[in-house]
Amino acid sequence: MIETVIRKRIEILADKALQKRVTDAIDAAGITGWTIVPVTEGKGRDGKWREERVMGTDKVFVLTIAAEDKAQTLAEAIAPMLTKFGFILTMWDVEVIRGERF
Amino acid sequence: MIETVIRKRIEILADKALQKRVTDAIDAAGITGWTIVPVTEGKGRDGKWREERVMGTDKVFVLTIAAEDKAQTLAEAIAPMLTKFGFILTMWDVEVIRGERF
Amino acid sequence: MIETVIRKRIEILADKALQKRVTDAIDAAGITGWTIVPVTEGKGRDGKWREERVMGTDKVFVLTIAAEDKAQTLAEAIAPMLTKFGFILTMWDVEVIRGERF
Amino acid sequence: MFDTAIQTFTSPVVLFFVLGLAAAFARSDLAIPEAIAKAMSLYLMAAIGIKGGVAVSKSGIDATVLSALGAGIAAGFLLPFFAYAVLKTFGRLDRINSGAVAAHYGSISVVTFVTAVEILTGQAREPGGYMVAVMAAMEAPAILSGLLLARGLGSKEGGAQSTGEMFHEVFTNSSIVLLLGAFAIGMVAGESGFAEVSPFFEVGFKGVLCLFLLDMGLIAARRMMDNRAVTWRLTAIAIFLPVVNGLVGTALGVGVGLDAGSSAALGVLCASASYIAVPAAMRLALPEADPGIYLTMSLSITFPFNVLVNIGIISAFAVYLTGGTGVGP
Amino acid sequence: MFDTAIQTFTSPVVLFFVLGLAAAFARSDLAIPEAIAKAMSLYLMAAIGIKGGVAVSKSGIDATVLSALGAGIAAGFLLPFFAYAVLKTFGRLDRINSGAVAAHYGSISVVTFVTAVEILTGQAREPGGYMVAVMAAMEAPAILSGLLLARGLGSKEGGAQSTGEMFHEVFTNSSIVLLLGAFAIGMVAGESGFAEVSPFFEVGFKGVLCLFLLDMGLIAARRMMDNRAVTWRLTAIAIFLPVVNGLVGTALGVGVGLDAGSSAALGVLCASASYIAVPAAMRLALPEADPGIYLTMSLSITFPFNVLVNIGIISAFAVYLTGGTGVGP
Amino acid sequence: MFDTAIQTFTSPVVLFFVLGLAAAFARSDLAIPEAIAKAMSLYLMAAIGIKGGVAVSKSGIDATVLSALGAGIAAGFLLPFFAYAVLKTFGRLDRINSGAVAAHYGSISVVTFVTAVEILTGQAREPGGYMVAVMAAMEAPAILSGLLLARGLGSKEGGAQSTGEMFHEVFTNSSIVLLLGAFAIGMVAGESGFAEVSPFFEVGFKGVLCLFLLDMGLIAARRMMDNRAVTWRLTAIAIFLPVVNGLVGTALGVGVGLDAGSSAALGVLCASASYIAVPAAMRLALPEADPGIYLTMSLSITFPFNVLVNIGIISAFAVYLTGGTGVGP
Ligand SMILES: Nc1ncnc2c1ncn2[C@@H]1O[C@H](COP(=O)(O)O)[C@@H](O)[C@H]1O
Ligand SMILES: Nc1ncnc2c1ncn2[C@@H]1O[C@H](COP(=O)(O)O)[C@@H](O)[C@H]1O
Ligand SMILES: Nc1ncnc2c1ncn2[C@@H]1O[C@H](COP(=O)(O)O)[C@@H](O)[C@H]1O
Ligand code: NA
Ligand code: NA
Ligand code: NA
Repeated sequence: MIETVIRKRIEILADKALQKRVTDAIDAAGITGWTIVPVTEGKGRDGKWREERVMGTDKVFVLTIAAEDKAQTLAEAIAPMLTKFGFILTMWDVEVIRGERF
Repeated sequence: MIETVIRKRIEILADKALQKRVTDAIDAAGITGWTIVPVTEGKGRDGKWREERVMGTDKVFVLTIAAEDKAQTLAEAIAPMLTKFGFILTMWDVEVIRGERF
Repeated sequence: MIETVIRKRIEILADKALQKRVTDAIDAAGITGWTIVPVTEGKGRDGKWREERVMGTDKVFVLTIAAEDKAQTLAEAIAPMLTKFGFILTMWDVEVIRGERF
Repeated sequence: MFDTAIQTFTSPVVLFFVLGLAAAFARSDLAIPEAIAKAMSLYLMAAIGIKGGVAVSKSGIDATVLSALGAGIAAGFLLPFFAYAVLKTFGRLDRINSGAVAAHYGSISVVTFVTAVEILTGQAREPGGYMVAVMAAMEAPAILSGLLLARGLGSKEGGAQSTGEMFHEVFTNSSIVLLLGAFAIGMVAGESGFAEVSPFFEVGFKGVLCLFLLDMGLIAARRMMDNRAVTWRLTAIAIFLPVVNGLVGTALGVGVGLDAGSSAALGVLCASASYIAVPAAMRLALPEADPGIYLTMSLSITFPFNVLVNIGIISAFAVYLTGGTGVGP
Repeated sequence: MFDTAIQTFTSPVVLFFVLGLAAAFARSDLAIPEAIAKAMSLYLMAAIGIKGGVAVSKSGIDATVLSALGAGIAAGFLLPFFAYAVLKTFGRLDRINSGAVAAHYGSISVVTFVTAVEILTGQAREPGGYMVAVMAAMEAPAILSGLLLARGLGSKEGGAQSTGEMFHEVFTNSSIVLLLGAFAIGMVAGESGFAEVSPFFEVGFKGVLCLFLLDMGLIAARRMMDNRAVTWRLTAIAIFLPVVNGLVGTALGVGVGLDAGSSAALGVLCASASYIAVPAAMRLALPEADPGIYLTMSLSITFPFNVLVNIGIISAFAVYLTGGTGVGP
Repeated sequence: MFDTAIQTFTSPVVLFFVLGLAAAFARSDLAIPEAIAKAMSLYLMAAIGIKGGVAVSKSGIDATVLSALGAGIAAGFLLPFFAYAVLKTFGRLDRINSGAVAAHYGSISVVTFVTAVEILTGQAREPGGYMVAVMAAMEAPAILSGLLLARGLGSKEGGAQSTGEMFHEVFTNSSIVLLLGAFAIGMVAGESGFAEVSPFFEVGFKGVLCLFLLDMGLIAARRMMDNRAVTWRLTAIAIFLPVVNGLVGTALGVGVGLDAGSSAALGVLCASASYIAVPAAMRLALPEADPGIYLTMSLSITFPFNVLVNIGIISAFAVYLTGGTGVGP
């Protein structure tokens, strides 16, 4: 049977314009990488948004996989942005193959 | 250390044409928001589909984060659609920061 | 209350050009289906990539939901590709409604 | 009739469609990005709408226009009943799927119509500009008939959409809105207003149509290869119905006094099967019907058959009925 | 003035905008794919930049050009102060939101400008090519004034972006880069170099503008329907400011010696409110300000008002001031 | 030669490429949406294919055409052997990477070719339409040679694709299919059939090429900034190879009797390095090779060098060899 290890998977929903701040924080936390998934529409307490492309209201999901401790570092680094810019952060445990990479 | 709370993350794979029914059900369940992630291709028991854009066979992922009880309400509201339209619903526990929002 | 069962949710980040190998492996493992989610950008040990559309560096997420045993079969089938092509595989437990499908 | 067929097959528009079919059958990865395909269809709708509107702003709305509209709407309502009978008996489909498929064959395909207009214009038999309005008017009636046949109007089942909701969906459908909106703009702006924007809507038209048909060829062939739901009986019907409906429609056009080009255009509208508006409506109104059946029939069999063969037949028949002289000057 | 209004409403460009508004209000699902909208805006920027550059390469940079530039930059800096005062007192907004909204009204909207150029050209009052450079120069100054008003320059708060970072953002913003880059290309390539590519940039221009305004109409109306943050007071301001700024800008243009068309163009630049560059800058520099307010005001109220009504007013006023004769030949 | 260089740098096509490079180096967020870039490349392929086909339908297939094809295919097979030697010794790459890079330099870049055709046409030295067929024929042979060099044909390793699978991939690659398909359509439709769609494929061509090169400039510069894998030795090779291959190819063209323009075009094909078809094939066939090396060399060094400098050199050399008189009328 293939060996797996447990890592944290973190997903941050952020404004496209501010994506770089999130990925900079990931780099700063010493995590090996990240991946961007597009999102097209959403609704929250501030009402609906849609990819409106002309006005900087677009959002993206930033995904990253990291060991528990680095995930914590990242979460703390990002917490102020969550409140300030209305980002959303969720994380959970996942099994990964080739865990030594993360 | 940053405080996190446990919430349910629910993902529903639905026809684009029926997205509004799913988001209406989310609103009706009293959940604060949702986010749409595009998908481009898939295969199931009905065979393959591809974003064919001209014929209403496109699908989307509707994501929502909610407290356990509201997640249950939503799951029950949506169950009939799952069978009728062939939607897929998965959910799991995630840690969120700023959990009071959800 | 609605009945749910536990299944594995597997996500594989693969090169778009090699997507068919992954989905063939999923079919071979006897899993009922899969869904493709686009990704647009990322960073790993090999540096950054961006959807560059002209040069075959694009990637996709292949998602599939399967019972534990089939998930293991798939993970073992895919492990060599992970190393060879630099794919990433994560998996975790999810609750699904209409679990008899998977 | 033979000349017409040759002409069809040297038209770049048709050749690009054939290229699309061939590329997909050779399992090439050629694909038009979704956003581009959508944009091309919006462009085609806007162009055809505005040109139709400008044409009607010149000709005015007269008895010919009104009888063409009447004939089109009537055909839209009635053709599904015949289709339903054939599908239920010879096709061996159940009630629901027969109704759903019948709705597709009563409604129209914009791209088939546009291709036919190009081919007819190439034969110096350009249909009247008002045929665009006829086309728009024929989009919806068949949906009504199809639903009536499939489930009886009003008997809303749990989860299915209310009829009102569905009609809102059909009438605010992006193609209808853009087609009719651009038609209205063409009527308001008239020839002088149109002059400003005509380079854009005229220069690109045929070329965009080429690339759009390339994409349709790819999609039609891929769906054909993926599909397993369509029997030989349904395949036969998907060729039989457009032939019969095309002849009926053409005769109807000549009967109400249209010229050869416009009669052929009405024939093509009757012969064509919807693969945009109606599938979307059926997904909402009859979710139990199988898209594998109605999409494959309309898109992968009838659409290619119409573009490659049937437009030629219909055009020749229209010439025959109006006592014309074969291919025009 | 009345003739001008009529002309405005039979222009296909404006009619497509109205169609977009109508379709969204009717809750149609009509939508232009994001990539296409982006491409159309890149195309419009490139076309307008290159045409402006070619025009300046012919006319050269003279005193008129320099005074137009000076007037535009000065207006960009100063108009936000007036807007801020109105927003704070009559509009009852707080300091931060007042500053953010003021920045929008001091800056410019490229699409409003382009639409105005089309309409003015239709009246035989084409603005000078150098007005494109004036437009580019007016994009940024108001952002500075708005920030000064909102938080005092330099007082960087945690999480907000440094002023340097923000200016890099503004000046490397894709529209500015493309506009100025294409302007430079137009100046280098000159008329002969431009001849090669002019079919592409001229044939499509008005048609693309039509479809782009269709999309803007859809977005403006949808945002209007979703919105709840904008009070009647803010709605009034979103109409009052473009009128006042438009008249001030036109007078300024006439004052520094521009012809009627260019003065009107300067008026339109002053009247228009940014909804691309400034919102993006504010999201970074003043994240506490509410996009629901500034986007809805600039995009859903001021933009339609300018396109449908105010360009006509400004054009008539420019004619009046320069002693012109109403609608040109 | 100097005049040619000046002409190159006032061509809007090249200026837009420079703008792309500059914008990316200034870290602007300017970007062409992916779907649009893809659509532009499909459009360029279709246009170039159809125009080539129409040209050959006029000229017919004669000895010149056949010797040009033969020369091109031979060059495609043989050039990688020279490149491999240089990469392995001077470049210090291992066997696998040397083979992979060599395949790129033996194959061709469509966009470089199209840019060269534009520049040559501007010098009144339009290459023959059949050069499009030569280009298509040169896409694949180098892949074979490169693989032979890298791993010996047939020795399929676990996980790597079988050679058969890989050739299916290469020949059904979307650019090849569209190029050859449109070429065939052009031959079938001929000049009269092409007339219908020529507005679309001709009016837009240069303008689309401008925007496409803008995008290529952005991508090339961004990749250059991200990259660390390419040493100064490889950088030197990425400039040395196109110069040598370009001169060899031009001489070969003159040798088999082509005119100056067509010889220069053959030179450009030899000089150009693939960054679409071959990288895709290598990802499948030689996954151990490093894309950071072959993409950066071909796309970020050789491509700009060819567009900005080498096309001029090759054109001047072709003129010199054929005893021409510098820049044409
Ligand atoms: N820790 C990570 N979290 C999420 N995605 C990652 C991570 N590491 C790598 N990736 C993704 O996997 C791709 C290939 O990674 P690599 O092989 O390390 O270059 C990257 O470009 C990212 O898109
Ligand atoms: N409960 C939720 N589940 C999923 N996404 C959410 C949820 N709440 C908010 N969002 C997303 O986060 C964005 C901003 O939320 P808000 O700041 O509440 O307006 C929304 O537009 C949604 O895309
Ligand atoms: N096991 C699975 N894992 C992930 N996605 C699936 C799975 N089965 C089905 N799907 C998705 O759900 C869609 C509809 O499935 P079906 O109703 O089985 O045809 C498919 O086209 C896939 O996109
Ligand atoms: Na029909
Ligand atoms: Na302004
Ligand atoms: Na080469």
